[in-house]
Amino acid sequence: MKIGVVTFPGTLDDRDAARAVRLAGGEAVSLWHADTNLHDVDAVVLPGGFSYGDYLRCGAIAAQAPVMQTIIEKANEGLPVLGICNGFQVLVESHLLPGGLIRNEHQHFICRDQKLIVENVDTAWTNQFTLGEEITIPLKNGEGGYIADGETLKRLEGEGLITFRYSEVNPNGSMNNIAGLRNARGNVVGLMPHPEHAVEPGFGPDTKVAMRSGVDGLKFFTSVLKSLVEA
Amino acid sequence: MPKIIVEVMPKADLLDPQGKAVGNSLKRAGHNVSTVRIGKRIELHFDHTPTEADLEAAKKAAADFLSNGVIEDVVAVTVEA
Amino acid sequence: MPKIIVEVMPKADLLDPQGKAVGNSLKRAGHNVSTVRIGKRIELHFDHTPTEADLEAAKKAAADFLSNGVIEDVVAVTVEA
Amino acid sequence: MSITIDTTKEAKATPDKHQPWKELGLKEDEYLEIKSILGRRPTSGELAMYSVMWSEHCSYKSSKIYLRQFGEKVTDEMKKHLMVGMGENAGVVDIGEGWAVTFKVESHNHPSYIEPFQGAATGVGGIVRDILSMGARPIAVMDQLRFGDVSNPDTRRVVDGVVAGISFYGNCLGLPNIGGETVFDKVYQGNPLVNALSIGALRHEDLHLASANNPGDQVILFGARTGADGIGGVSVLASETFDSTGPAKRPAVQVGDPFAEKVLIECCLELYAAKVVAGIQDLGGAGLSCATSELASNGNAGMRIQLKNVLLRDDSLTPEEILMSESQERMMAVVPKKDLAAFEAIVNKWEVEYSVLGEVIKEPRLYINWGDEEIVNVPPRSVAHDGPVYERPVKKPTWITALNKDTTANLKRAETADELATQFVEIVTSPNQASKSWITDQYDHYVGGNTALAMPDDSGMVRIDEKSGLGVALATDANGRYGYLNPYEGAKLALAEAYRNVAASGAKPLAVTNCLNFGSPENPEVMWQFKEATAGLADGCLELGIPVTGGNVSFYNQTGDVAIHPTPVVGVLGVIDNVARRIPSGWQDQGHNIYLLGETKDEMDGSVWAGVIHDHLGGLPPVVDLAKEKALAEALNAASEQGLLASAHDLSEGGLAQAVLESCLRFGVGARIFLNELKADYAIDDTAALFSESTARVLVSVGREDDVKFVGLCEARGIPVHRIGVTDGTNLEIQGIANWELENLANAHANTLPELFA
Ligand SMILES: Nc1ncnc2c1ncn2[C@@H]1O[C@H](COP(=O)(O)OP(=O)(O)O)[C@@H](O)[C@H]1O
Ligand SMILES: [Mg+2]
Repeated sequence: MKIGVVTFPGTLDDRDAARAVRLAGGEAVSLWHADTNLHDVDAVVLPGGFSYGDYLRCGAIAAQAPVMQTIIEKANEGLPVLGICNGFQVLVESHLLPGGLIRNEHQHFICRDQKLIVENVDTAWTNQFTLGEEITIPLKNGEGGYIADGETLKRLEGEGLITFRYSEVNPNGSMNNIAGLRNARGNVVGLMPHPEHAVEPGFGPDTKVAMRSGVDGLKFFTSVLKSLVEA
Repeated sequence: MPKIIVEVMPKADLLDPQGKAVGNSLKRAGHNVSTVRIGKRIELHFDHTPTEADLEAAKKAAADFLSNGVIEDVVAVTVEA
Repeated sequence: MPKIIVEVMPKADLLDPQGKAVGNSLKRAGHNVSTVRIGKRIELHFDHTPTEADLEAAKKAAADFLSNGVIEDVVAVTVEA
Repeated sequence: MSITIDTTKEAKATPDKHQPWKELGLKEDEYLEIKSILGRRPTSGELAMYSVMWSEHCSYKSSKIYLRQFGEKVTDEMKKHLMVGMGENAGVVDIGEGWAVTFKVESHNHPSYIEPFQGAATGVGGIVRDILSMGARPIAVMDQLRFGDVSNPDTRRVVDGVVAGISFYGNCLGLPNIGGETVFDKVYQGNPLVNALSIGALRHEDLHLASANNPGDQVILFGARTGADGIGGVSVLASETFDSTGPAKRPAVQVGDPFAEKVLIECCLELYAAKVVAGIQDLGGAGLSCATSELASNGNAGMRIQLKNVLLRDDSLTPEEILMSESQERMMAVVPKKDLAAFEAIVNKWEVEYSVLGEVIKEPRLYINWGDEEIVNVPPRSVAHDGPVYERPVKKPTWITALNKDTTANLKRAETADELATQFVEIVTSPNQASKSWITDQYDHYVGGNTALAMPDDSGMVRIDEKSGLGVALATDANGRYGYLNPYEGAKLALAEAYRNVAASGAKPLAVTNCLNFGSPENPEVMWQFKEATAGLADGCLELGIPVTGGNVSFYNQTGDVAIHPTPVVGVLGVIDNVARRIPSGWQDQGHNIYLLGETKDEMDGSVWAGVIHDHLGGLPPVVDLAKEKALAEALNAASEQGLLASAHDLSEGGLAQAVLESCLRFGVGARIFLNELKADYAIDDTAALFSESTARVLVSVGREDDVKFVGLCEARGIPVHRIGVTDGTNLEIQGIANWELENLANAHANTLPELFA
């Protein structure tokens, strides 16, 4: 299974995302922002970083990139797409997911091991989790506050599109503790925290068992591989 | 040379954490403001005096790209001498 | 209710990385802008029609606190209806 | 607007024209020296070049004679791992398996006081370009910060801006921040210190040098466009005290664009991989003046440059301003003609702008034209390397004898358990001892996926090779209070602490970098401090057998006549064959034995206890014994290789009290501590047992099954070892003194900085 990992100028976590794909058993294919060709990948990851410096609005300039035009088209046809942090912002700016992400309420960048509740397991990227499961993956952002108007929030809640919620601490002032969303079809998922930083023992968050041994993020990638096999 | 100014503000009913933080500071310093909101002033410079067409193009860019309609409003697109 | 608008821009001599990135993006999309600069539009709202004193206070805050004189200029402080 | 150009022809024709050498920071004899080198008066462009390149910041004119000893006090054994030593942009150390690393720490102190956010941000940007210019991929950053007193309102402005600037630039570059230092002290009020360190990794064959030696090679400037940023920054900001009146019309600060730098990094790495770059140099202080003259001088060659080819952001720049501009995110490459097309393809791919400025020539002469007019015609060596060297007057301060006599002997010590417990809490929650997580949480330490250790552990550690697990550890330290009491010992103490931190994490110390922050070199007493500190550091490195590979000097950190404490920041790099065996700084499991390694003496002078409890600074700093540090490091290394250590945490500021608390808080595991045997064996009281800052000590926890082996290992090596407790529960109990719920201590420790600055 080939999973594309997009690199925009200013993308930072592309190598980490590719490593996560490999550790999950997939083949990582790097996709270039200026290329409209997706090279026959079966799914796409939009990794974290500061595409185009996050200038203007996070993800806004990247959303205009040639590669995104193809991804938007294919996502609407069902291609699994995961947007992590800056990738989530790109998805929102591309209108593949609703709402917006703004400056953290406390005005600072924050990097922490974040607890999340998995609220939805019927997506291409979350089917290996159990509903209500608490997971810990790193969060690191300056503009991760999720906002949407009342109507949109109501719809997200009503249709069960909220996929992850912050647990214990709301690190950035997100409305309704929203950490991640899915689209109606379940092929597109975006979240602020970084599953690709919790995939390899020794380099993830601390756990009760051992330092830096958390690998809760791996299931995002095994989920998509599973859904592709079954598709 | 005249330029085009695009002004973008966060939507009135949405959270503006930066404005809130600045507003609180101003209040602490004794200003009697009620609310502060912080948006963007985007200056588009040209090598020539901007034409009607440039203004039309700027208005379109303001709506499609320079602002995000989900969370922001374009409050003005004007030519400034 | 009228409000006070403070407009702050990066100093002309200094790099404005944000404006540069947005300018490049607009050029790629076919706009014929030469340079883009991005600053702030800060709206100060009051519970009353701002007075002369409020405007004076806003001008002072604009210079001392709302802008950083080392890298930014206050381009206008005005009352807007 | 027309610009009047001062040409070499004009210079010959008007030999007596008055020139503003003084305003540019040159001394009269320096100006005369320039005239004699050129055989005429310099053009204004040449004057600009010489003035920045001969400034203290670029020429090291006051420090050079002392820095030499870092290259002289070395053995062949020490040089064994050194691929590139001092003098290049950064030193390069062979770490085995075909890998090398390059690392360096640099100051951006003065700019960070004027404009904290941009000053700190561009400080990170500058040091990362230094690393990049060696051919390495930058892999991590660290920051060493000194701020004024927490109660001074200006401190908040500086703290907020500096931390946000480092966070913004480093995070945006995708470089994990793996550690640093944060100290508050009123001596830094008008002179905060913002030092930034970067480390990069490269394969041996990828080493690049800043040298142009092949005639015909093209000289290319690429990256950001040149603007009016920081013009005069080098001479005005970095070399003179603030009251000097420099040319103030142009901005004195630079604005950074980390996005542009990130793209530049990827672009350069692709250029290196394509082997199209014969020489490369970053543009930092002194901009083009520095890059052209250094590249040519290093290659014993010359250059012909057309200055009109420089891509500008602002057409109104004069040729002199272009030569001096410190616009960020620029690099200069020397590219063989045959590789030009390949070079262009790569920079175009990354949408990086470039222009060919000229070419390398055989004659060792730097010719710079502005259109048809020749505005610079100089020997590059005279600009870049043969600048003035001073042997400034040195005078041992008269006040130091009295200071050293004013010991802590007569300070009142706690008499009751309650008093001790109160002091304990007061110390561990004081701004310098409290948790730094309010700062470090603003830094990304995950990016890259190779961070094996970061704050709050003793050193930062990154994996270099994903297959073998080979990695490096880095720690930096400096204690200005010790440095003030005795600069020679102070420098050694900084070295010893950084060395101990690296050893405590399981790595083997290999090499040293430093950033020497001092007052004005024109003050003989400061010069004495500098002389002592450099001697201490060089002697210490020789004793430990690890070489200095590079560093940076920052003088003029003083307000009026008052200098900062001598603050020699020392960074130690270690290597570890597999990061999987790294050691955390806190206990992870219940029921482990806690051992204190090393000897505890009653050494309270200069300590945190003296500072926090008594607001006292006097006497002599703790004795440093590097042979003992070395033995301790070797024991830790052996124990770690045998997998005997569950945790290790060095003792430093705040002594045992601080180390015990931090070890508990790392994973939230409590402990019962007993001090009686320790006190009896060393004939010390509770105060000394808890708060003495004796060196060469480490606190470790060991699983019961490894106990005998571990104690045997220490005893065989002559390392004093005391069992002082056991990990247990969720309380910290110090028998006979106090019993705290860890959660309460954790909150108090964590809340100090947010309460001050959030
Ligand atoms: N400004 C900073 N940037 C990054 N890390 C920091 C900073 N200040 C402190 N730290 C980290 O916090 C931890 C505690 O710092 P400190 O008590 O000074 O360590 P030590 O005493 O071992 O030198 C260390 O891991 C250190 O690297
Ligand atoms: Mg330590």
